[in-house]
Amino acid sequence: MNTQLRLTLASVAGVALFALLTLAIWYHPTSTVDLPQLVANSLAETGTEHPITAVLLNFRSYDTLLEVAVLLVAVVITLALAQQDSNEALSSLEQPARDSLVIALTRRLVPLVVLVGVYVLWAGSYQPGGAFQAGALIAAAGVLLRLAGWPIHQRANLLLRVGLTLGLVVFIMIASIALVSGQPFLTYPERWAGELIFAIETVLTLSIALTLLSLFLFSPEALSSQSRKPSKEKAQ
Amino acid sequence: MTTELFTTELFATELFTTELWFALIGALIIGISTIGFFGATHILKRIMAFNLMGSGVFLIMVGLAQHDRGVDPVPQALVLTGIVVAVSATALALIIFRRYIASGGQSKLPEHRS
Amino acid sequence: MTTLTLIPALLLIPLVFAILSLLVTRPWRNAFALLGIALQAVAALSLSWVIFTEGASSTALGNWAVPLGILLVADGLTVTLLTLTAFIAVICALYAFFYLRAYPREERYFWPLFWFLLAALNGIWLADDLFNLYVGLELLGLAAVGMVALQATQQSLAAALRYLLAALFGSLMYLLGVALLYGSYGTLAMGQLSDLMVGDLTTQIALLLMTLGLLIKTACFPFHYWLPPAHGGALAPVSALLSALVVKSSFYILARIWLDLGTLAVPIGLPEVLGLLGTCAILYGAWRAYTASEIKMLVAWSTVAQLGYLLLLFPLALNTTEAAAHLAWQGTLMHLLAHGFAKGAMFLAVGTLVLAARSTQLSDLAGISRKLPMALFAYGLAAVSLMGLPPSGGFSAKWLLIQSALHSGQWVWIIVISVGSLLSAAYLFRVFSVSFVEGKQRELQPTHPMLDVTALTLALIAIALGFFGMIPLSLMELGTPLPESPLPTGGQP
Amino acid sequence: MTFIDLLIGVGLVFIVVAILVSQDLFRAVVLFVTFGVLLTLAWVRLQAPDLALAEAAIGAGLTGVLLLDAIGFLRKRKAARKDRDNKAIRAKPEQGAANE
Repeated sequence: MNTQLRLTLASVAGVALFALLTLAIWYHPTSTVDLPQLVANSLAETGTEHPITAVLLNFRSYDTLLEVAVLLVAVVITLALAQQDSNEALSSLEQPARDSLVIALTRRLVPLVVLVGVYVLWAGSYQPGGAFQAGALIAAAGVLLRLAGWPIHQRANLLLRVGLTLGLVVFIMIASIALVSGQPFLTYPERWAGELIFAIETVLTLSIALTLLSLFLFSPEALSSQSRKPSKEKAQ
Repeated sequence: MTTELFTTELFATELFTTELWFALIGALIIGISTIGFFGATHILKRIMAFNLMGSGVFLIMVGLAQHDRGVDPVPQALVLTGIVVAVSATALALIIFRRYIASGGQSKLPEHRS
Repeated sequence: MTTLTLIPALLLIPLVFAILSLLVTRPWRNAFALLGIALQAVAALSLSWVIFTEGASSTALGNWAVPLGILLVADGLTVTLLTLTAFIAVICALYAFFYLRAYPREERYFWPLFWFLLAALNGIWLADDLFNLYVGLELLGLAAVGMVALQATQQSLAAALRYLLAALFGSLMYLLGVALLYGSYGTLAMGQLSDLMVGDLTTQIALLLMTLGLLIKTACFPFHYWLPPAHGGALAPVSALLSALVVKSSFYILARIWLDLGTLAVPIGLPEVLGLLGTCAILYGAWRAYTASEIKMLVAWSTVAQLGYLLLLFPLALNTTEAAAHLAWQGTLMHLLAHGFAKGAMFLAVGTLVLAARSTQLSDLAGISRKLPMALFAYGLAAVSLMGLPPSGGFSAKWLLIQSALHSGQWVWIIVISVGSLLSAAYLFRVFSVSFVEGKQRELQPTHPMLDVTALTLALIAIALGFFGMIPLSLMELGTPLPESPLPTGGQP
Repeated sequence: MTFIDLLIGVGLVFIVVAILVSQDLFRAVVLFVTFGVLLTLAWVRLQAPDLALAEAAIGAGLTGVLLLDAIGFLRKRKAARKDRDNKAIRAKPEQGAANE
């Protein structure tokens, strides 16, 4: 397909999509089901005061379970594609020179970011925040360390794998408690809902942070012998 | 005075809400990034276009639902899931892309090389 | 065991074994895989039996009623597809045990992805919630892309990237439709939506966008471009899983969207357009299969052609008589099953041939019939079903579709189906015409006999469907063909 | 709808266009991160603080870092290739031709 034709088709598709969407949004009917009201009515039984956490980890926890699996699939493929020449990759990971300013900066910044992450996790049970945001923040701390040249790259050893899967493992175990007592899958035992949700969120935070960090750390490196300039443009 | 300029409603009618406005912006973002997704050939560009398109979808999801019913935690939770899924997909695409380059491929797919 | 545990078990088993296969070392990995597929097959068969004897069932996850929580529904159709998945998964896993010995590097990460793929498939068959289907589709898509990329050759990585970009765009279009529907109806539960849905503009646009996305994911003409390199370039068990199951799952959602939810919102001409796309797929796919020079590409293009038959469901079942719609639905399900088994068998058999000949070129298979008669026999049986020769599942499927076309007086689809069968015979026979030629013989690598046994088993099932096809068809009738009541029901339908 | 919504909305669309027409990848990624920051504001205006937090941390932050890293990878790769070509001037141009 030549460039001209492709651009024309792409433009037609884009304009048509915009027109259709505008029509659909403008003329959309008003719904009869009031889901926000239903959420508010049942919020007291969920074990959490924050409605979004209630939706993510109680009403629609099955979606979240599959979402954690999606993250794990991404990291499995990353390991599969990174590991195949891990020796080369590791040998090419010569550390860029670290200057004292960067060291000092990351020493102060990273614990702060991690602390904020832990706060965001804890806050998630009654105000905005939760496992995914907290995990991302802690992963960001790891990314900062790596960009500053700290040698935190490692092999995909068993400990890392345990960490990556721990979130899903604990989630599945807690979700299956109900099956033993004849309740539907993913039902939390009464009175313990809040504690169990918090437990799930805590391990999820750890696993998500490790997962997101792994997606960054195990990206295939620019291999072969080459001039390795310290990647300063990346640090901004 | 300046704050008033920012916070006063632009339209007298209550039909044109912030929510509806952002849903329409979402539609426009989707349209433009579709052109980018199919028009561009560089894989990184296409990955970015996918992410922008995703943001447009999320704006419609929250905007349209909250237009009638006020703050709705359900679409917000769905979008949160969507953001995490999108970042997984983006990371995966980038990793396959990098490995493809490392194996001797170029930054465009073979059919887009002229 | 009740459905309360059996339904989640079908999700839990693949997920648990995915984690186990990531954590354990090599000798254990195979043992666990064997245990896992056995458990998974037992669970699928038990659930089928329970549904068969007690009727459709469902479980409200987290014990939350429908618009708030997520419902999993197991009716006749669902368990038929779950059983299909379990059968093909067992055979592909057994094949993979021996096949992957030649690929020790890929073997390690094949198993976790295999299990995630299975979890996603089971999740999609059981789902009754539009957003849940989106997450399931993404899980399925990413796992499938990973399996395509496993070999990490330049070609397979390009195929994986192309597949990933197409799949991601498809999911976004689907999600866009979901966003519009949620904005209009305020619920995501399909059971509830099928009661509420009307035929207004927004609903039609939403359903059209979802259709576009799902057509891309099903690789329907003209969005098939990503499929042949992905399916034709992957490892044999991966190709079999992708062609037999993965593309069917997005079609299943497409069928449910129109036949279950959007019956009132069908735009004028849409069924005919979909039928036309199916026809183009049948003709173009057959042509490309006929001109392919690599044997795996031949089989992959044949998948493009065979997927075209599925789209004939829409002109045959929408806006026609009830009897015609019923026959069309039966024929489509039969085609889905028969093609799943036959194409799985064909990819496995061809994988054995390629493994033995160390070449994917069709011309390099000259005289291979003497050395590998069993693999070629499996290919032949699968071909019988794909061509639609009696007795086979493929024949029953086409017979039902033709009956349906007769009922609604749509002669043109009868011609399409018949021409499609002739064309598939033309390209499938190319393998025989090469393999029986006594030419210069290539050095063949020895292959494990289990590779032939597994391929042959799947091919025999495809043929046997011609005799026992009434079992899945009657099972499908249980409950309603598609769930209507949004409330959890336990007893007789 | 208020004036600030107007500004955010127009800004979002403007950045999307700028990203897609930009010839320089690095510039496009910087704009992409800017888009994420502006989208964070949009989520605040839509009364979705959770999404604002997630967008800032994941959408703009993490995706931006991953994209930047990928560009760094491409640059290194290009430099290495040029290096190799210079070393072997008379060797045939090795481009890793993709056959499809």
